[in-house]
Amino acid sequence: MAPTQFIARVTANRRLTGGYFILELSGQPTDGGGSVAAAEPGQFVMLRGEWGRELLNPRAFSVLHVDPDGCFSVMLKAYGRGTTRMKALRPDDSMTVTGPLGRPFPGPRPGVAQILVAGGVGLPPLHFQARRAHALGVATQLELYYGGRDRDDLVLLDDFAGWDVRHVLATEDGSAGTKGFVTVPLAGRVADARARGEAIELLACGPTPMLAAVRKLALEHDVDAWLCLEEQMACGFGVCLGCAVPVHGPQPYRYCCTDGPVFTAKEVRWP
Amino acid sequence: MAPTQFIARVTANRRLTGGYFILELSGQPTDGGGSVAAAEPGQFVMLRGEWGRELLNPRAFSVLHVDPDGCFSVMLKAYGRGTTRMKALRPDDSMTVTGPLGRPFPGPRPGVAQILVAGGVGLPPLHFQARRAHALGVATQLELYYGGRDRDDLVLLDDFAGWDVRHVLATEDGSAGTKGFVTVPLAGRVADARARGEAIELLACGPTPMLAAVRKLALEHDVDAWLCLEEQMACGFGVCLGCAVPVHGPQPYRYCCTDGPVFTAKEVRWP
Amino acid sequence: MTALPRTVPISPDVVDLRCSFASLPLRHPVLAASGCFAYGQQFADFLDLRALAGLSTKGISPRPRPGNPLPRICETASGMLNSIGLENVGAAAFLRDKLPMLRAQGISVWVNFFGEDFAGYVECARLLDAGAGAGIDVLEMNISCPNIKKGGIEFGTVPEVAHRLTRACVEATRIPIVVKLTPNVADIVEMARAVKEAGAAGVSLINTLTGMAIDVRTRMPRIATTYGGLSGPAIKPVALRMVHQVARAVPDLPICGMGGIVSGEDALEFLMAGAACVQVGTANFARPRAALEVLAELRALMAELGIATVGEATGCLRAIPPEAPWEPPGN
Amino acid sequence: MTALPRTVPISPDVVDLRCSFASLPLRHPVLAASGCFAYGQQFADFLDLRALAGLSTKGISPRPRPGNPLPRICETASGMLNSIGLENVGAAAFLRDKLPMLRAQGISVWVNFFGEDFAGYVECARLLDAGAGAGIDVLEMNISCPNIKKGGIEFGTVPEVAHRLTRACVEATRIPIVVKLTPNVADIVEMARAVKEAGAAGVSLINTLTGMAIDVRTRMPRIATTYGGLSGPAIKPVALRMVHQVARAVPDLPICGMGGIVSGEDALEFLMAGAACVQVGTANFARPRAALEVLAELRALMAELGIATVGEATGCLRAIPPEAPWEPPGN
Ligand SMILES: Cc1cc2nc3c(=O)[nH]c(=O)nc-3n(C[C@H](O)[C@H](O)[C@H](O)COP(=O)(O)OP(=O)(O)OC[C@H]3O[C@@H](n4cnc5c(N)ncnc54)[C@H](O)[C@@H]3O)c2cc1C
Ligand SMILES: Cc1cc2nc3c(=O)[nH]c(=O)nc-3n(C[C@H](O)[C@H](O)[C@H](O)COP(=O)(O)OP(=O)(O)OC[C@H]3O[C@@H](n4cnc5c(N)ncnc54)[C@H](O)[C@@H]3O)c2cc1C
Ligand SMILES: Cc1cc2nc3c(=O)[nH]c(=O)nc-3n(C[C@H](O)[C@H](O)[C@H](O)COP(=O)(O)O)c2cc1C
Ligand SMILES: Cc1cc2nc3c(=O)[nH]c(=O)nc-3n(C[C@H](O)[C@H](O)[C@H](O)COP(=O)(O)O)c2cc1C
Ligand code: FES
Ligand code: FES
Repeated sequence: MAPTQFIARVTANRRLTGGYFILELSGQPTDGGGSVAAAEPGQFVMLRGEWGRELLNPRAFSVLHVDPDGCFSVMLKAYGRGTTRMKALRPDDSMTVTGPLGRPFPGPRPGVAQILVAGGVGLPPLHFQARRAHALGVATQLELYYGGRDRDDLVLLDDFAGWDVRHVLATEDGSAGTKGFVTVPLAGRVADARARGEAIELLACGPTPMLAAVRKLALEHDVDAWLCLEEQMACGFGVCLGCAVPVHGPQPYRYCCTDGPVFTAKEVRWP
Repeated sequence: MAPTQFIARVTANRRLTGGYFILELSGQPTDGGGSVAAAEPGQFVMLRGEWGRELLNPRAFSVLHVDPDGCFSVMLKAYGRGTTRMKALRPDDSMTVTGPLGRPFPGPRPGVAQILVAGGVGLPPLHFQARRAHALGVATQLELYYGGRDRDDLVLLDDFAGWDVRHVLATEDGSAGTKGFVTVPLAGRVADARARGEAIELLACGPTPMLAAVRKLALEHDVDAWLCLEEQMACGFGVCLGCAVPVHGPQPYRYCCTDGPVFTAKEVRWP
Repeated sequence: MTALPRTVPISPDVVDLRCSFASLPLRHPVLAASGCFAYGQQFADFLDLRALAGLSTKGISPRPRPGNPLPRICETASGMLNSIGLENVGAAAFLRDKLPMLRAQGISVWVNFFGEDFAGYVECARLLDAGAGAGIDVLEMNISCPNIKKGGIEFGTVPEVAHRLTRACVEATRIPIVVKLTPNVADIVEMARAVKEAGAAGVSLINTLTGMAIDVRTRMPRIATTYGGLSGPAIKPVALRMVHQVARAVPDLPICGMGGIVSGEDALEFLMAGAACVQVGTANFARPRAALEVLAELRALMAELGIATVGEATGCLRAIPPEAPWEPPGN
Repeated sequence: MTALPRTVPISPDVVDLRCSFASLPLRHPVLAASGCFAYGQQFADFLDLRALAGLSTKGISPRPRPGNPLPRICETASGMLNSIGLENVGAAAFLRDKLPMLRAQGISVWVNFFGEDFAGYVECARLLDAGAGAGIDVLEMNISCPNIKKGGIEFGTVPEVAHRLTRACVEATRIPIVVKLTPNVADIVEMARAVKEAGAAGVSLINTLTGMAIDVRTRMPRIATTYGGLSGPAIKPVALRMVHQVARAVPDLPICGMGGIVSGEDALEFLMAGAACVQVGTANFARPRAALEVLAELRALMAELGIATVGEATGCLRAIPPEAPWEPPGN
């Protein structure tokens, strides 16, 4: 579906633990174009507040949740100048939305276990994937491997529990799940599956070092893996050429916003 | 008293007619320096909101009113980028204040009628002057000549009435007072006073064409007049040299922020 | 101390935005800038391309070029840095895959082009001419590539070199050549003069200022090539100054102005400084309809100020009247 | 795709901010910039001047100068334009009325100076030397006056002219000369080299970019001299680029960096680009304590990033590691 740009209204700004917050927005393109309601897990929107001329470009956020009535939400954390301003948004403030953008994660396939690997602000597309799978009655095919700095860094766990998605947690300080990076138990899971001949695939979104570890694991064990990447974006719809992703293939680069943000582990040209 | 800089809290943002609004602020320097409470009519403050890096410099506003407890207020209108943002301020928002700055209007002298000439956002220092005179029991020495585009453009009239300050109004559309510029009835008043040998002086603040007319009148009739000028300011405390005012005298320029904003009609070097 | 000119507002409907650049008629003065509009297609999702006066394509080279390593962009205060690396599909693919759609819109098609060396520029002009002829309205020659490595810098900064390059390209094509100058020079006027004398039909002012940003946490530059091109509202004052300088000093050289235009007021500033038309660049990223919004605001503002035509706006700048004379006392 | 360097935070108390510029010891690397701090007095209302590393005075000429007509300043996106006109009290009054107070603070006193022509520069250096000698730590020679009318532009844009002028001033005084360069050039490195070879003890980078703004309602420039100097965060990317270019290409030339510094992070970017110390300019207008706030933020940030000394910060910039090689398929 072609992306559109429209003004949305903030309907809620909910604080989670760990500095995360969920921004709920409501709005529809007025020209009858496609709406964010049609977004799929892994797709994203570009959001920009009333930022005057200091911050020019919108910021990219994975869609966390969509309602058929045109409400949708994103989950984020205050890192820099844009997200810090977004943290202060109150109901009825407005934002310019462009979306839905990008290509989604693949849906679950019969007979293949989908292992979701999430960290930090990488959770939203995987949360959306699980919600969607639950709605389709295939959530039991999914597992979540979720890592964070500490217990507070792991959010929305109840949702996964409610959808009957098994989850394995890991924190760097050991305050929840195993201590260390989540890619350690994940490595065991992958090796075990390969040994047993179980069909699995990996869907990952999170900090770059986590994605690099997932990619390595996937290549080593010859397991299909999709990585949802974050590159600096100016436009989000394929015109600035700023969001290049180095790939193997006929061209040295593809574009995070239009070819991604979901790429296969094999195609990404990382060291 | 030396100026200070401190953070103040917005306590109210009251709408008046004509697009004007009054911003009430509360705050004191924490280092025991001078406070805005000591400001006199004609002095001003530099105000800056949380404007990030797009708008660098604070904006100048005449003090409208001070409380001994450190509350003070300014009256303004949304013109450009700074004042438009200020219009949206809500209680508990914060502003950085520098002040009190500049040199005030002269106080009323026995036996001399002080004629206040106001237009637009030039009202605040004259309103302050009248309030002060009322507190000192000399308000009957004052008269107000107040001009605007229309009836809504004339605000806070009840205050002057309450202080027993006689006022003559003029509007460009005739919806209040005489029709036309207020400098027309003022010219009659000045000529009449000169003819009768009455001692008068003029204190004016408003749009530049109004000040130019007041100056001309004062020079023609050899009446003392003080003009409160508005120049573009970056600092407000005499260091950027941006707010030059062309004057007659030993130097071609004096500075609106430190030598003014109140200048005599005689010294100003206007065509 | 100076009063506004007494202006009589007019109806937006009677504002006549038609104008021309060199001998080229334009429906109105707002185009989209090179590198900020790709080859146009993606924008069709957001607007009717035919509503634009025209657009300048992403810079085309004789052969396709991959781009630079990442990161390629970052934001700065009221601006952004980019180092895309002049990635493009190459002249042949452009002519085959991109141009027909643009031509079909009936708008002014400016093809931005460059070469990796002197011969490459001439070759590119020749290829585009041969492949399109009348299908291209302007060849916008980008001699300001901060991202080409060797020699490239001199094309845009040494008047004699720019002159020679311009002349060679002018002779290689029947399409009017508009030279896009870099602001990274001490004297923009001598550059404009040099390319005019070489036969340029006009100049585009300005390309990006060269800049840098550092991520103190990684201790690395924020873009992979260390330096990149600064665009956006931050550079508008520099762009306006250069447009004004050239308009003053080189009167018969049409100028297409750009650099930080995000509103109709910005566009009007450029016209008043002396530009015949303008391009909207970076603003397209945040608002794909930016050029049309600028146009609508321009029309409304001209109406409010009683400016009926683009010609009235261009170069209507008045000098600030002199102050009353000062005499030292005692004279 | 690159991880942060694993940094071990340290206590702000152990961050050692002492540094030096050329042979001049500085208590820390944050000074106030010329024209943005007047002669210092007014700031005593807001801060203890002794907490600064030093300051650069408003530019001094041999004789007093009145300023330019008004308006002299206006704001632009993340920047401001000024055309003050190098108004100053003149060398004699400066030495008599201003310098003693500054000297009494025990901070590094940089006297920014200029002349209206070649001889005026030399005369000014001589006057300041004769009147103050050891009381002035640095003569910061401003060869980048956009506001001087004739000839002045060449001092800052033609390397040979800058060389000759610098040499003449260096020979006229025992005080180290630091040359303040204009960014309005195509090649800042050749300018830096030229003044270094002429005996400059260092360079200050950068002065303002020349810019313009138009009030579309009055149809007049927003400042009386039409063009003015652009300062503030808008120009930071250009300033950082020039500091980095000069630090790379002219290794033994100390650089004082400036241009848009409003935070400790900005200051650290300049140090990482290669500056030995920095000046805070425009930020002083909105926040008279800006230089001290920048200093406090710089200390906290260095502690957070485990950078113990200014020397460790200066030039610690790392290159972005190269990408994995790409090979076209089928090779
Ligand atoms: C497809 C896509 C989907 C995304 N989805 C989400 C999402 O669902 N939730 C979310 O919070 N963010 C998401 N992001 C990241 C988000 O776009 C960035 O966090 C945002 O650009 C930061 O904007 P800012 O203005 O706050 O930071 P800026 O001021 O632009 O940047 C400040 C600094 O922080 C660094 N930085 C930015 N983001 C991160 C980060 N995530 N981790 C570490 N350093 C960072 C930048 O490199 C920069 O150095 C997504 C990005 C992409 C490309
Ligand atoms: C000593 C002093 C006292 C002042 N007292 C008051 C006061 O009490 N109340 C008040 O509202 N203002 C007052 N002003 C004016 C106020 O500082 C300006 O309105 C303010 O700078 C405008 O800021 P802005 O960011 O909204 O406009 P900007 O975005 O900075 O400017 C936008 C444009 O509007 C023009 N402009 C700005 N102000 C006016 C104006 N008043 N009339 C017409 N055009 C204007 C500017 O020249 C500019 O072209 C005072 C100014 C001075 C110097
Ligand atoms: C991402 C990006 C890519 C650009 N690519 C080109 C290009 O290929 N050729 C060119 O002449 N200018 C290019 N430019 C410069 C713009 O066309 C324009 O001159 C400049 O950005 C200033 O205008 P703006 O501030 O409106 O963006 C590019 C600018 C940006 C931001
Ligand atoms: C109002 C004003 C006056 C200035 N006067 C001088 C001057 O007299 N001499 C000089 O070398 N630089 C002068 N400058 C330039 C600053 O010292 C500094 O180089 C420039 O503003 C960039 O730094 P900033 O962005 O921090 O302001 C002046 C700048 C401003 C804004
Ligand atoms: S973000 Fe602009 S091309 Fe991808
Ligand atoms: S406003 Fe800076 S000197 Fe007056």
